[in-house]
Amino acid sequence: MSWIHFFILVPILFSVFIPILYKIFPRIHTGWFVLSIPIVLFIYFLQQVPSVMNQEPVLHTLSWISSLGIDFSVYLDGLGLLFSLIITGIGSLVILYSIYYMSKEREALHNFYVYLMLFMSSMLGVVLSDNVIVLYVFWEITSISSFLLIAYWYQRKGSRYGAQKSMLITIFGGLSMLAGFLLLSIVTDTFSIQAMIGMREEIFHHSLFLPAMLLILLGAFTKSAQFPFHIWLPDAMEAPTPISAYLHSATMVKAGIYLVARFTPIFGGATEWMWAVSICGLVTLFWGSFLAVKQTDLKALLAYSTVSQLGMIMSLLGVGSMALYPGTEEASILLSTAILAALFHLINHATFKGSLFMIVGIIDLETGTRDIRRLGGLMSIMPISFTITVIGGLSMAGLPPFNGFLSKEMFFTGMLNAAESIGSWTTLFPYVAWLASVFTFVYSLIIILKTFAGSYQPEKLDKKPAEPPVGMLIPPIILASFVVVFFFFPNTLSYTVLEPAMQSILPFLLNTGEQFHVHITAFHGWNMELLMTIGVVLFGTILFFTLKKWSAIYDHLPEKLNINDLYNAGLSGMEKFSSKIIDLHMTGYVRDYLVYLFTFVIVLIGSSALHFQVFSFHFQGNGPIEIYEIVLVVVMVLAALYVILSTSRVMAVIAVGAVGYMLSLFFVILRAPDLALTQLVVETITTTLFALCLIYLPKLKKEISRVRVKVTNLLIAIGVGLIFTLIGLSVQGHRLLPPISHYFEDAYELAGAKNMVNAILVDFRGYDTMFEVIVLLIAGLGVFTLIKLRPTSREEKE
Amino acid sequence: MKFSNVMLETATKIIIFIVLTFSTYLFFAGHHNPGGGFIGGLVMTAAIVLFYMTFDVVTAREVIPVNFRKIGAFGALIAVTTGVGSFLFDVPFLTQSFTYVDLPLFGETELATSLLFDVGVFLAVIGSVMTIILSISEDV
Amino acid sequence: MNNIITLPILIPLLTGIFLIFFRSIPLQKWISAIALIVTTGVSAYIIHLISTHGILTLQLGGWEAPYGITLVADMFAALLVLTTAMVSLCCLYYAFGTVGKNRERFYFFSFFLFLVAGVNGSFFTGDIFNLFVCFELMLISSYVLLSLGGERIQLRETIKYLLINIISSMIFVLAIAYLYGITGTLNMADLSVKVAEIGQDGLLTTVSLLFLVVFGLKAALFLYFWLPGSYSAPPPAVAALFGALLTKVGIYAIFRTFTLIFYHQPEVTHTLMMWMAALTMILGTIGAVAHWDVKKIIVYNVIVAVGLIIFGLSVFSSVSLIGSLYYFVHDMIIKALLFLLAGAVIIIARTHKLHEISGLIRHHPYLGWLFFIAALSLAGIPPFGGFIGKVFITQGGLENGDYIVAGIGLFTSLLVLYSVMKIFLNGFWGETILSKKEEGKVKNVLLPCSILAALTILLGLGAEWTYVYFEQAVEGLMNPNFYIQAVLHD
Amino acid sequence: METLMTITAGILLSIGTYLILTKSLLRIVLGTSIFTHGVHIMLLSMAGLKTGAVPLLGEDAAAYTDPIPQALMLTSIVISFALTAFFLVLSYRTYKTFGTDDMDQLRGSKYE
Repeated sequence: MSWIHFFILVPILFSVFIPILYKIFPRIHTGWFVLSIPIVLFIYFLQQVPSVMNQEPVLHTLSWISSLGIDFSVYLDGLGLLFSLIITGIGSLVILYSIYYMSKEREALHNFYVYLMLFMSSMLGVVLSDNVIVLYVFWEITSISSFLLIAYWYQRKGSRYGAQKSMLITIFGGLSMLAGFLLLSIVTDTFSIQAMIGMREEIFHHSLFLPAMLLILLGAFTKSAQFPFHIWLPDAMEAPTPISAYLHSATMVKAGIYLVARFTPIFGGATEWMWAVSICGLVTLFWGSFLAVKQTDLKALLAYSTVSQLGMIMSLLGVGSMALYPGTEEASILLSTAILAALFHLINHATFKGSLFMIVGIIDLETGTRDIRRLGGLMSIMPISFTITVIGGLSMAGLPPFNGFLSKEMFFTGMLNAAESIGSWTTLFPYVAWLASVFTFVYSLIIILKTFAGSYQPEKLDKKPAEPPVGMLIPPIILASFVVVFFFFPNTLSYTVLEPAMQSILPFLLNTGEQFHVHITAFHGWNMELLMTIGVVLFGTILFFTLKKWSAIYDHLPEKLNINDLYNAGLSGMEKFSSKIIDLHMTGYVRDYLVYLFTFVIVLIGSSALHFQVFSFHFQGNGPIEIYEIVLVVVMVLAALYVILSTSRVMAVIAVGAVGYMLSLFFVILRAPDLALTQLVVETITTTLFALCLIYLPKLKKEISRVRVKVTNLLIAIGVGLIFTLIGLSVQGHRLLPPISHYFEDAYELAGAKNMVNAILVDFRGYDTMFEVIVLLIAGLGVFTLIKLRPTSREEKE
Repeated sequence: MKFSNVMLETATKIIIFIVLTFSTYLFFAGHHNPGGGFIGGLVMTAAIVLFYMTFDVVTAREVIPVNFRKIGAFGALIAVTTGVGSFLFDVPFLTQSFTYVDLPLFGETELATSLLFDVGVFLAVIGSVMTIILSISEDV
Repeated sequence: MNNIITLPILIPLLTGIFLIFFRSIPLQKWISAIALIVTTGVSAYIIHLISTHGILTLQLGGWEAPYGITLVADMFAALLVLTTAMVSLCCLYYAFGTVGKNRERFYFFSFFLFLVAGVNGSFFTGDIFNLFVCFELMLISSYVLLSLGGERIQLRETIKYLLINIISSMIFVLAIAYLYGITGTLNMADLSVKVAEIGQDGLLTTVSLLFLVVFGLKAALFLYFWLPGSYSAPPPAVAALFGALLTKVGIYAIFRTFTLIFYHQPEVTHTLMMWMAALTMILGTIGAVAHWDVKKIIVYNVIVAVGLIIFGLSVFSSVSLIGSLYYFVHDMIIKALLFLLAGAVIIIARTHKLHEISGLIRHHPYLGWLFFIAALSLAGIPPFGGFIGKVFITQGGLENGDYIVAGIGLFTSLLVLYSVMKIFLNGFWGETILSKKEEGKVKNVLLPCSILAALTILLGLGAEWTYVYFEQAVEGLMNPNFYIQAVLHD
Repeated sequence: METLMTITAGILLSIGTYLILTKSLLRIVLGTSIFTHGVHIMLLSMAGLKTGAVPLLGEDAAAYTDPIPQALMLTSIVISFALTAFFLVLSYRTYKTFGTDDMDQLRGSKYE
């Protein structure tokens, strides 16, 4: 166990103490204790930066289920480190923010922070695990903790709905990802990602390549809320705002991004991968930004915006993966900028979206609403919040002097490069990118202007708003200042985390020993990208001011394309359909069940017998048949048949008794005196029992059922008899080995008994007899309880 | 169920006696001839049932003041413990042994532990079947 | 000479008989609990012995196989026996508080212990006819337990359950008769040798399918229609015992016969099993999804698991078998746990209709979280017990090229999660509608449930510690010769 | 003879099955009895019939009938007897509780 294992598990270990701290120190907000954890972790991961920058990444292994190849092995490289820093960094700020956001008087803080710590550990686990199964383990725990956090206010129906939806979709993705991992492990015979990367060639040429790739992508897309799985993210906004800021914008939803980045060395360079990732990303980018514009709830707007931004990063990873396409060197360098853009935007998005979420939370707390139709004119009341929103919003819109501008420019570069060097349909990519950016610009303006500009409508608000406590503003201020700092000093990032992360995503691009050299500048001259940005601003401004005129198109979207409705209909449809199937065959009629059973026997055994042609009869060696035997059989069969027709219960019972007595006569003929005796006595006692119960059993009615039922019964009855008779006859002609019974001819010497059957019963197979006696005893006691133990009237009612 | 007929009563007394003897015979015969604990037990049950039918249940209860459930359990206990006895002799569970002893009057007689096992079966059968029959007849 | 392997059968059996003589209920409780604790200890010791000495056999009465009856304790059976002992101990403790004075006075504990004896007997027997007898011991105990109490629903469902089981038992006897007719022997090791010697021809395969029908019916493999009704009738402690043990004996029998005796025609038998397993998973899931009834949801989940375990067997590779065995043991634990928890929910809420239950977590947080863990574990969410089984069954299936069935296995586990989470989301979460006074009272719930939950966590997180034993069990299943040699050349 | 036995067994199985599929509880119980008889005859016919003497040593026969199926049957008869007794009483109780012996009316509802 290395330090890094320890630090991954620290939050989970600490969570044990949270309820205790909550109990012991009710006056201190539990968040203050929890805050120390991500800060310590953040410092730890910062300390790792120099070593990751300069050295080969290291693999630390902690054995778990080694025998099955599942070890908790941790691989700390640039990519993992980048994510770890985001997780712990944003985590610290979010927890600080939550201390003010979550009231210590009203909220069950211990639950909240336990879930949060569970999430933090598992998220770190996801980005640092090298073993795919362990990765899957952590992956599912992030889904579960997200489920718990979304439903944190579990009394609300919406919370439960959102939680269930996110769980179903992300766990579905998790399972398909697992299947993909298992396919990969079948190809490579290892669970280690690094080992798999080493076997890139084998994977590439294996028939399971495509299924494995698609399954893993399904996992990534569901987690990162890519179209059409994005529907869970807006509903996840039911969670407390710190959670939305943390899980559903900065970290968990980026697990899918991480997965795609992590597996780019394996799948990158395949055109299928590029198309799948980039097209899915672009569709999500466009659709998310388009839908964001129509939202009236600030959090929902931010949710769609997150969907859209995740799509953007995804599409960049898709395009950039072609850098690994074997062949052209120059194109590779060009395309690798897309990867850089993705990584850079990942960080930028975390900063500006985090600050925006926090401000929305503040507005929500201060005004009691998040509805932009009720908000407006808060600029003068909440100037600090306004400033932060302007910074975050404009960064999101892609304007200077904010970091969003840089990554937006790089995004355009990436798409233009793709159109140039890949060709084919990718030439359309820059257009989509530009169009989506226009909408992004529009909704960014909506956030800023509709809440803070315009007229102040105090009558529509539940509370009188004011600037929140300073502590609550600190985290968004920090994030906003990063937004500015990264614009002016982007290269503090590029040397420290971006280059090593690129190294992890595109390991084959460089010769060993080489490193990426990234230098980000704000101004590249009057190139295409800048012109596109100017176009976005112009066109976006026009759209914003004409919003009322064109927003009607949202009403004309086809109803059937509403994926949310599809999900709901699917779920209730599934229940209805299942109910129908169950009602159809689980009728509660025991006859139906017996019909299933007998039919199954007849069909299965019959078809097997026919398939193998087992029916072969040999009648040699059969004993001779005497007349009295035939008489016996005829009487027996007649007596049995009589039972079917009889309407007198006494006669029916007597007839069954007759069958039993005939049987014991049969046993005499067949040299089985013990059996004959036993059958005789048993039949007598059984008939007595029948006689005793009979007095109360009702008169036998003639069977009144439909002809169809009767015919079915008859056919089944004949089928059962036929099948067992035919198999029995075949077996008799098919005695392949002599029975073991000659041994018992020494019964006298062995067991001191001359009656072999008795010797077998009490000695050779005495164990059977012992159980048989117990069975009889249980039946006796059972009958006793049936008769004597009656439910009390209270129980009966229930 | 009461047959108030002196003739019948006397007759059944005799029949019961005969059946009891037959049952005992069957029980002991089992080792070498058809019979054994199970059949013996069932026949014995028949005798007891006959007894109950002759005298009413209350009287019969007074004459045979036993709890048949416990008899059944006792029989099962004997059957199982004869097997457990083999633990003491360090032989496999349910190992039976037999020997021949010269008894006065009977001459050379075989003594087998399997007989004890059969006694257990015998009692268990009587206890269980009687429980069944009595439970029903008391309810009816 | 290993008389010790009779103990997991004899201790419950003898105790059960003993209890008939005691009137005092507290005494009965103590004795039965001690009996099961001792059984647990002995079973653990047997596992230890097997891991050091290999398969243990006992020729009962000293009669050499194949003439007498042989008890065989291999690792596979011993693991199941140990799990049975632990699970039934938990169910027993739960029964102390929930089953009611009436049932206790009417030999409840004896029947309970007889059932355990029958189950353990089935696991350890090496004789096909004795398997039938053990089945009967287990079944008749289950009939009595099912009907014990005499409530209307109990009587009605017992009749159906009894009728269907009588038929299947008789088919079992027929199948044994045929098998004896062809091979002339009953000892399973001897059967294995003889079937290998004469070759598993069409007739033997047909007979083996008859066994598959019989065991499949007991295991609820495709032939599950009898299960939902009967398992929702008895009190929770009994339902838990049924859900955890009864179907598992059927599954065990399928494992035993199709790995030891009829393994020569896998393209027929195992393929058939695989599709039966697939249908079982699908139909079981449909049932679980369809209902808004706490009992029924859990009951249908019993069926789903059967499919997954048998799928692992039908793939028949060491990877899939490892998964299957982990899932097997896990499922015994988790089904008991779920039934017990669902029982507690029903007692507290006084209804089993999910629409009428809400917000229980407010007064019962610990119960709620236990249920949450159980639900996750059931669906195979890591790091709980089910996940190792699920991962390796799936991997085995994928390796074998059975992509569709493996996919069904994974997908149904999502719906399984959906179905049980429904109980958590609606029953435990939501507005609390009952005040403390209005709730039904439960006793003795948290301790047994906590133990079972701890076991399922341990099975997942501590899989490495148990791996040796599971590996040995799988080796035994893959190499029938180990078993044969232990029995026939002792 | 074996053939005759087997066919008899088959006929009894058929009749038993038919009875089990009817509605009346009493017919069903009787049906299981007949079904069981059929199974027992089948089991016995699996032993080589009539080829040997009664399996009592001392009969001084060269060959004996196979005693194993007989022993198995004895066990099976006893178990069937126990089951029949229980089944019968269960039916009796059910009839007294529900007032009907028609299985169609013992269906139960989905919502119990």
